[in-house]
Amino acid sequence: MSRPKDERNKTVLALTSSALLLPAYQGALADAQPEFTEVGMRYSKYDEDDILSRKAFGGGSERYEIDVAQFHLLAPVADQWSFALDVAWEDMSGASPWFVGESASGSPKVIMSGASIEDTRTEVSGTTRYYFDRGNAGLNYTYSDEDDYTSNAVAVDGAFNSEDGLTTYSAAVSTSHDDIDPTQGTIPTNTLSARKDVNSVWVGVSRIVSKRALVRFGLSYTYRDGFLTDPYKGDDRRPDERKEWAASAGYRHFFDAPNAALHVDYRYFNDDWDVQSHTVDIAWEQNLPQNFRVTPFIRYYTQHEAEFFYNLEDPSYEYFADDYRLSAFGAFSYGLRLRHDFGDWSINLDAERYKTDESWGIYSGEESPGLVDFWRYGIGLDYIFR
Amino acid sequence: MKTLTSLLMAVVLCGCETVQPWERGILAKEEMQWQTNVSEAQLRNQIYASKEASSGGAGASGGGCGCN
Amino acid sequence: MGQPAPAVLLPDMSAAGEVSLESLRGKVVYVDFWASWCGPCRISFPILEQLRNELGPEGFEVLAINVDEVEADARQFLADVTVSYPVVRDANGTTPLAFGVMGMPTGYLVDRTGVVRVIHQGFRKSDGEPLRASIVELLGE
Amino acid sequence: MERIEHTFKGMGGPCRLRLEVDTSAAADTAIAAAVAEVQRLELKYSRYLPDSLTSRINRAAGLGAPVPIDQETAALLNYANTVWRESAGLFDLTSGVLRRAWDFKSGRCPAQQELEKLLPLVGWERVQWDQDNVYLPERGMELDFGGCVKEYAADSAAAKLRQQGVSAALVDLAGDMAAIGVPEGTSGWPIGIRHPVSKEQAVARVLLPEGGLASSGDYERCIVIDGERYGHILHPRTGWPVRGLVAVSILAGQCLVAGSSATIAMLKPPGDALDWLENLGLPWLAIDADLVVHGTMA
Repeated sequence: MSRPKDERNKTVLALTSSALLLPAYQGALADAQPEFTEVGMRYSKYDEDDILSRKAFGGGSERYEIDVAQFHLLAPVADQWSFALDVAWEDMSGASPWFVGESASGSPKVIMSGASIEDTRTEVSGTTRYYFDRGNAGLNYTYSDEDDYTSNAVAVDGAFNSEDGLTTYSAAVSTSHDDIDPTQGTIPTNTLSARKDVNSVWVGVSRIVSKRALVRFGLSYTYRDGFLTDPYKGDDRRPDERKEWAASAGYRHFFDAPNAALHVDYRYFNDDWDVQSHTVDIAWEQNLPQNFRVTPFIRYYTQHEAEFFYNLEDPSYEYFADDYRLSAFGAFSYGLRLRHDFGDWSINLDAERYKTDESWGIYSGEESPGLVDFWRYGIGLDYIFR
Repeated sequence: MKTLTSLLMAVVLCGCETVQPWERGILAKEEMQWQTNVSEAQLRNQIYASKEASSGGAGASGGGCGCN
Repeated sequence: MGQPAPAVLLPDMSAAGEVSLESLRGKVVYVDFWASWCGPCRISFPILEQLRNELGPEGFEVLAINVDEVEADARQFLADVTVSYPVVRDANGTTPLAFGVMGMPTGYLVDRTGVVRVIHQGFRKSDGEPLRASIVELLGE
Repeated sequence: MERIEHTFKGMGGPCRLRLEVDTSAAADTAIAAAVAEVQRLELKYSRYLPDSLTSRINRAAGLGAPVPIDQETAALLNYANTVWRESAGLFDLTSGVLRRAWDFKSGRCPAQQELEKLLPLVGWERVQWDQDNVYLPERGMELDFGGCVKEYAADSAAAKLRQQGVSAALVDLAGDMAAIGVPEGTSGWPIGIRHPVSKEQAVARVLLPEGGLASSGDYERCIVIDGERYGHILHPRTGWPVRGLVAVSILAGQCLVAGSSATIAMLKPPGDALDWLENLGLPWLAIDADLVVHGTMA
């Protein structure tokens, strides 16, 4: 209909170029989609310490071992979209605490399930993300499948930057529907088939504090509804509802002289089972010559026991669990990450030691004999298609 | 809750210095991100959540697992 | 916007000496503020290079102003993404402040008389075509 | 793809948004943003609202203190200056004062001396403005953004829809239209240009691709005295209605550019106007006083 632009009359040119100075015709600053496609593979090993013979009937016992393979892909799509695919395969084997009994000396001892658990889990998670002016929004679907457990989850999240770009507001909601069908193993189970729903909302705000520091705060609420009892524990009767609150804070600070970044994260957690916990995570990301980076990290965790946690069963209790996860304890973990970038590749090595003890916690309670210590090792390789 | 709300307000209203758009190079560094290795962080969080009574806090929780 | 572009006189990153915006008067100039850490900047470079190759003979030029804090980062970027247009360096942020840069990257399309006519914030692959149209319009004046 | 239509009142007339979206949920916030943008511009620039920037500028006329303005207003003044220059002074933001003499409902012409009292208040060249301030040097002078704000609002509302992720939409502010994208499977938004007399009848049907369409018409608001038709478009130097074309519609990259081009054409004598439109290089349609239709869209 119209002639090519460059042949247009000079009045139209004058009007157009003058009009283009008005704000309506100026593109706003857009949140940027990733520039390149990235792929990554990781292998990790999770290995629980043997349970000490003084804490278990039938002597020391092997516990859980998991091999995990992870695949990650993140790719820009069209002009304002990205797509991420995460797949994880887990191969689990070993024994899990079955129930706690009383030894002749009167101290509680754990009875293990025997090397009866053998399971594999596959998780596939896809996220599409749209980058609009001043923010982005993502939609995630995650499917997880094990012999005895299936989970379908959908999550939506969004981030919105203030006009000056100094503050970012974020929010997310997720819902998950899980089916539990305990099938395997020789031990009797608490249910044959059950369901559980988990709904969660989260809001957060992050803020640039200075050229070298960022801070963020977040608040989340999670509602669990359905079969929350552990199907494999000897006697386990938990409420069919759980309401959880978590408040978190994070801080990042860059130090020029050592060429390093300090990460500090804290979380306070509280629920209506009377569990409260504090978590502190500190990491030091130290850059080294030749594109190496070493990151030592420590984590401290302490929790208050659930109101229905007891080592020894009494049938008169309405709710009962001897699961060590619901006992009062403290946990220290420390580890090291090593990263090396070479060309478009990067390799990551990491190791973590996790140790628990009832006496390390700030809350007192009955000590569970089933407390877990573990090692975790990982190796990952990432590639960027530039 | 009150404490938290006031903390949140403090961040939004804080007398943080204005960092010009061209001065955000350090903040854009990979080591300054909230998570520096997403796959590892996912795995860590999953393990902690399956061995402790707490989970979540850093975003909406995703799918579940029957992790023992 | 609609005002004469602030003066630019900065050291050339690829050759000895300095480049000024004044010396490009008479051309349509895209003054591009960029940094090595800015993702969309990486997308913009090849597109700007192509526009410059195509429309350079008609009087279009790009003047890229680097605002990295660490010069080595910028040099590393330029080693990966080479361009034929002049790249200068502003280590202390005076020019982006004078232009009122609101985000990275920001480009200012300056007409032949030195007046800022279009401000372009951010950069997506699809921004090349509308930018080309604006340049052609200004070249035709 | 879902088609959503939203009507509202704004800029003194019926307004309509047409959107093509994947889900209607996403459309609500986009529509809200676009409607808010139209209202924002109306509140800011309407000369009828006492708190508007326009009213504040007009009240400060001749009092000695320039009124501070923002970047958007500065850009709008800069644009008006370009149109004034390109129209050789026919398009003048200060000519609104002439309407004080013309009461189109009364059916009578003003006395020449009434107009002569007002004419000294017209003159864009006397307005003192820069990027930060504007000042009308004489008491009684007025700025009237009415000649361009509605068109600008259409473009700006369309830009808001785009920012909200809408890929195809048509903004119609009482006949001034701005489009982003095109309806799926078509090459443009189907628009009928109304006949100035028999209003139900379309003079032309066009497909509006991404861009703007604006119309300027002089048939409805006019008085006929002794068989002579006086339109409401007033010549800034004589104070009398121009005896020009009856209606002009133009399609351009921006509704704003289309609108001011149409206004310039209306202000020119009919012969000159047709030549000028011919040379403009934009799709156009014009109807003269004998209701003859001209133009590339005819």
